[in-house]
Amino acid sequence: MINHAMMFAGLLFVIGAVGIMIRRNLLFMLISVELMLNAAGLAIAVGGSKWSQPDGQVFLIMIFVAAATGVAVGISLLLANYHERKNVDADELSLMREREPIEQ
Amino acid sequence: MKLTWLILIPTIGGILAWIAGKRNTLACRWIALAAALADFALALSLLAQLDVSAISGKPFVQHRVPWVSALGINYFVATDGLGLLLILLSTSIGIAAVVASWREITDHVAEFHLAIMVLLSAIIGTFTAYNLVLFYFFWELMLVPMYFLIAVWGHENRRYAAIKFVLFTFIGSLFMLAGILGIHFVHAGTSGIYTFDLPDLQGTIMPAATAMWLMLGFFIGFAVKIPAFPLHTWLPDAHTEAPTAGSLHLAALLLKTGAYGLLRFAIPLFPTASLQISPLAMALGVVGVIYGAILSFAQQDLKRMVAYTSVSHMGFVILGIYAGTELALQGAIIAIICHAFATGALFLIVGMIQERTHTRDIAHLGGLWATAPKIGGFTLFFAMAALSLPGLGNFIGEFLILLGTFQVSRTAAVIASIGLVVSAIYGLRLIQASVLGPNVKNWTLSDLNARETAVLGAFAAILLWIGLHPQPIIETARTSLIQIRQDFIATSAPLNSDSGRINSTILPLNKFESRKNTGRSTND
Amino acid sequence: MSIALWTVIIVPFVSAFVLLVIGAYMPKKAAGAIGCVSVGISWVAAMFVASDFLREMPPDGFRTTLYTWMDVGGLNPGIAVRLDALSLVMISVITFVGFLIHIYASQSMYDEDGYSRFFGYMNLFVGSMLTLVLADNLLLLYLGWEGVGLCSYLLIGFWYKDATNGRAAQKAFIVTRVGDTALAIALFWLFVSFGTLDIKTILSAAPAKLVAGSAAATLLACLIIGGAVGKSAQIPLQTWLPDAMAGPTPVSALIHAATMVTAGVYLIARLHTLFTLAPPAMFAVAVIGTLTLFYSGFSALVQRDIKRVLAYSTISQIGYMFLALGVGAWTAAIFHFFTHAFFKALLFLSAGVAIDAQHHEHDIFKMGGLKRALPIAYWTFLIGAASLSALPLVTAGFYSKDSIIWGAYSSPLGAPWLWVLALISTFITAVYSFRVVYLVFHGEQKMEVSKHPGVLMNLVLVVLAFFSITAGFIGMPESIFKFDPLVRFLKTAFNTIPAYQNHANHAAEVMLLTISSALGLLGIFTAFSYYRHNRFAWIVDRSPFAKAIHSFFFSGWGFDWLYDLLFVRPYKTFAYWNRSDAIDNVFTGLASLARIGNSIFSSLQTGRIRNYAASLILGAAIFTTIVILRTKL
Amino acid sequence: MIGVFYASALIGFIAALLAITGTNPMRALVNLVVVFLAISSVLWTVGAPFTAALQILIYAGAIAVLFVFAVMMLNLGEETISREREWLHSSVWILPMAIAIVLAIQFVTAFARQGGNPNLIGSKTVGISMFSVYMIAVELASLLLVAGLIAAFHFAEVLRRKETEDD
Repeated sequence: MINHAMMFAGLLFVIGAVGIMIRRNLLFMLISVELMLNAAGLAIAVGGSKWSQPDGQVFLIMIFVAAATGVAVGISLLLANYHERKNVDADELSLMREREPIEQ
Repeated sequence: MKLTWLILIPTIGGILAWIAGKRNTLACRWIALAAALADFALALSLLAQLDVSAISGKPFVQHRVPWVSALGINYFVATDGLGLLLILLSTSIGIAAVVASWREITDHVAEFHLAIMVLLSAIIGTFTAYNLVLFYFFWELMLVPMYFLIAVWGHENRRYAAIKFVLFTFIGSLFMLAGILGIHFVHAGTSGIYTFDLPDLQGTIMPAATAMWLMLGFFIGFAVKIPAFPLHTWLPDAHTEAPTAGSLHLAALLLKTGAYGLLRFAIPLFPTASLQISPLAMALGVVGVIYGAILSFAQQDLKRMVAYTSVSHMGFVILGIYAGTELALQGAIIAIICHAFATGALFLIVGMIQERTHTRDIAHLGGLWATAPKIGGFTLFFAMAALSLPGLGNFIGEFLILLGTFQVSRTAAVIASIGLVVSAIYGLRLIQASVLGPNVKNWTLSDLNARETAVLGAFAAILLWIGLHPQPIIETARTSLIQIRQDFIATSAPLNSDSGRINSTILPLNKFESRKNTGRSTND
Repeated sequence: MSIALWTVIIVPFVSAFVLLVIGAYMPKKAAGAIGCVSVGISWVAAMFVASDFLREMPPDGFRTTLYTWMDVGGLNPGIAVRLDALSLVMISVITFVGFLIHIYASQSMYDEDGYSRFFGYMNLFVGSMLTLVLADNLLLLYLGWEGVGLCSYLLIGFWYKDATNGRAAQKAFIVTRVGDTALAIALFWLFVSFGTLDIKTILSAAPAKLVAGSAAATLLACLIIGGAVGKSAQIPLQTWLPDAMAGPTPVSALIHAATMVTAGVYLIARLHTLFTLAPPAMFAVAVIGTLTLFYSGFSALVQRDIKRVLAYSTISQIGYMFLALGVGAWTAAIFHFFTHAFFKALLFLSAGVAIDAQHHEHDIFKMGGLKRALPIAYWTFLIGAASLSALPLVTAGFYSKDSIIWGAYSSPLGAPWLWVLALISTFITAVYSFRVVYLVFHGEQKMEVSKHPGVLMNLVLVVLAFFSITAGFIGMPESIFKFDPLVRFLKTAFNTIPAYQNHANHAAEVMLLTISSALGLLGIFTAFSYYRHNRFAWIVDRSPFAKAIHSFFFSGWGFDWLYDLLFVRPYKTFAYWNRSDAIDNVFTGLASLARIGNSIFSSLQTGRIRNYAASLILGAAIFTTIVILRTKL
Repeated sequence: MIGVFYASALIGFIAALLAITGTNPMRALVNLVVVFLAISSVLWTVGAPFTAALQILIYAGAIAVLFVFAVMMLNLGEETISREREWLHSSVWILPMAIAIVLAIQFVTAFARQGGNPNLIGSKTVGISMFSVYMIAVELASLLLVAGLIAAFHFAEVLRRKETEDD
């Protein structure tokens, strides 16, 4: 049963990763991130359960905290960006692109 | 201590000139000139200490202060006859560099003088360092001011040239650094003593393959700087784009540090490996002689033309160093010194022409003799020196190199002799293209002023003096070169004769000559 | 004597230095005076030296050292001179003819720009030439050797504003440099073999160290020949001399006729012991000489430029000297040098007068009828031409040339075809020299005379004409009148002379003399009959074959074309093709490789967070794959 | 128990797929909440009732509500749905899917060997662990939350100021 729980966590993680890779909408990306975080937390908690240690759950709680913070900041950034650009397209945010070849 | 002052004076002078130059450029120039002159005087005073009759080529003056003792890194400067000659050369070129840029450099004058004086310090440091780490420090220190000289005060394509110069020499010296560390650890492994001091490292016992790899590290580092044939391509760009004083320093001094490094480090530290590589090195030298000359002939840019002659001349130097006979080594030293003055002077002249005409393209030049006979005369003189006309110093150098090479390898000497013909071809084209021929653009130039005439006249006098009486130089360098030669041959097969064959087995002679070798007398 | 000898050499050098450095600030008269007087002093000193030498007659010559040039690794040449019969004759001719030509030039060049520069170069030349012939070691000889080459270059290109002159000068320098390089290699070889470059030591040690006839000896001698043919404009390095006529006429007279071009002859004579050890090389010298005199005789026949005719005739006459050297007739070669110096200088100088008089026209077909306007030039040119054509008994050329032909005939090293060709060339020589006489001085006057020679110039012509006649009288053949002090004196300088048969057969000698005289006279007659009405041109115009031959000879037998094709063009093509240095492509290739890498990897930097996430996850996938595979294995 | 586990895992898996492929943000959010609930259920079945409860409280409660507010404020309408469909072009997801399948296979095969049985760990044990061993971590987590709060306030403040400037 532990192995199947771990598989479930792994599959959820992969689905979240796919979500990040395929979506352009910042909201969906944020959803995917949450999914991945949660999947990772689940895996940790399952591990704790197997070894009958409380640490797994402690860290799941830590991940909750991190996820909550992430969502709070992420959504406020999302809104700020929406306010600025009137869209939620992640591809628009490409300032990190290499613009032209380096000077000779 | 004198040596330390010798290294410090240009830097101190440079800093003073820099401070003064913020307010008054003329004061800046005079301070720099005074520092250069003082340094030259100090070097001359060292000359008095040299004992030319000494048997050993050990340093006659040295100064050693522990620095990082645990690793064997010491501040260890010393010099012998060979080093002293190059110090004298450096300081005199230092004077000429300040004088040559008197009118050419008009912006950032203070920084310019700081750069050339620091460069001079670094070069003198390179010529005196007896600790490998110290040597490496000075060696790399040369790059910094030179980079700025090219990149800031250079001509049209200066940034490209500066980066190319730094990349080439820096990558080359990384190989050398690997060699330095290698011999340090090999020596530590065999003797348990961690040292970078040259005298201690000499005679380190190591497997032949290790010695070969380490020697190649040094060889590549120096070959880039000299530059040897396939690694020469940074030189035309750097020379062409550098300001006149930069070209002068490059041609007259920086290239010489490579040759000096071979003589001071590569050969004494790894005599056997050097001997093994000598046929290849001589071949590179010979190819460089001819290749540089052919390229020089085809150039359209006067300065580039002169730059390629350096490749040709330094090919002779490599040939002489690796031929390893006393004649060839002496020839290499004289060639080094005379190349500095002859090619240096040609760079000065090109600079003067460019200053007056604002072009270096030979299609636009020609016929300058009509209005500027002094430029014409000096161009003629130094071009003749460059094509090694007897009576001028370069001839002595190249003749001795070829003669010494002939004792070792006839083929190499004969092929290198073709260099005499091709050098005539580029030399005459240089003269014809610049000062002779029809005056197509109707140039009316102001002829050389007293300052320029003095510098070029001094250079000409030195070349004439060396050409007619090279003995003082030969004697100054003699003991050091004998030492190097002993290192070179100590590990190899017995000597055939006193006149100095290294090893006849690795460099076969022409067959029909073998009879005469047995009956050869050494000296009458 | 030592001081006088050093005076001979050093005065021209000092004067050259003074003229080149501060000559531009001097009045013209002073510059000219310094130039002439210095060579005059040199000549006077040479005469003192000669009288001393003749009085003492030191058996080994007279040697004096100024200082040791260098002393390194067994090489210790001195700045030292050695005087013997050979060098004494050479310096006498050089200083005397040099002095006369300087005087001539001081007047003829007076209107030119760069007057002091001219005399500076000329004095430098005289000094270098004297160094060459007096040097006691080969390195100093090489210094003089290259020094005269330099002066030749400078003086051919004296009128530097014309690019053609520059080209001719460069050609002269480079072609001779090829020969010089061969000589330099010979020097290396000699040093390695003998451990010294001292000429005397080498010559005395040579028989012991070199096996006679061995490949080494032959190759060594051939390298020396390489140097000699370069300087003396013999086949195959003769092409520079006709072009060298671009220089001022006194230069052509002094350097490219009387002195410098005979340096090769001097060199072979000086090192004759090495040549006697290498019979194939000796024979090669004779063959080169014969071919060259034949070749250049035909080329001279068809030239239009008066100076080119004389240039080819110089090549031809040096060919005679080479022939003499090749058959071991050392003294005959030097004797011919001696007489040739006078009559060839005379021919050039009087031709110079004619050229000046005709608005610097060089084409002999555009000149004509100058006999009346320039009587002195005419008569002196006639004497020179007669001497060149070896007019029997009354000219110097007759005696020297016949001693060569007699040498070729009687020497054990000679061959019949050598002296037969030499005899035929006598005929050709007479034809081309009198062709010039008729075309330039006879016939009708085509241009008015623009300039008459000065008094000094005429004086020089007369003096040279006098010597062109009388110089031969001190080398009379035995069969006519036994008076040959010069030849006997010269013999003291040569330690190996092949066994001649010339004491044996007076009848044969007389016969040869007669044949050559007859051929010479026939040649003069031929020239007279053809060129009086220019029948030759008439033939050439009508026969395509004759026209082809004519242009073939005119171009110097196509040597220039051949060398251009074989050497110049490939060299230039390669050099220009490789102008930007193919090697650099390797390094710029490395640089552009880095640049391509940059563009590849920077294109990955899209700025899209999806792509970054994808690459992150891809990396994770790869990493986990590796981990899984490793744990399974 | 096992039945509950597998049922909730299946539901969570399907809901997660729907959540990331959906085009309507609101529906996706609902699916996300379903996933959270499923995870909570799984947590409960593997013996972590305390965190299961927290999962529902924090995720399904607080975070989902945050998302809902965000969607409301973004004011996404029908055109968003069509645009989302457009963005989900096959060229976009082929490579990610390939990577994902590789990862998924790896996870499945890797975890297949991890046998073992779940053990119940009550809230007491977790609480003791949290406030003894992980005391500092908890404090840091709280600091993180404060930081997140401040950041969110900051952005909101920026937005507010901008709005007033725009007015």
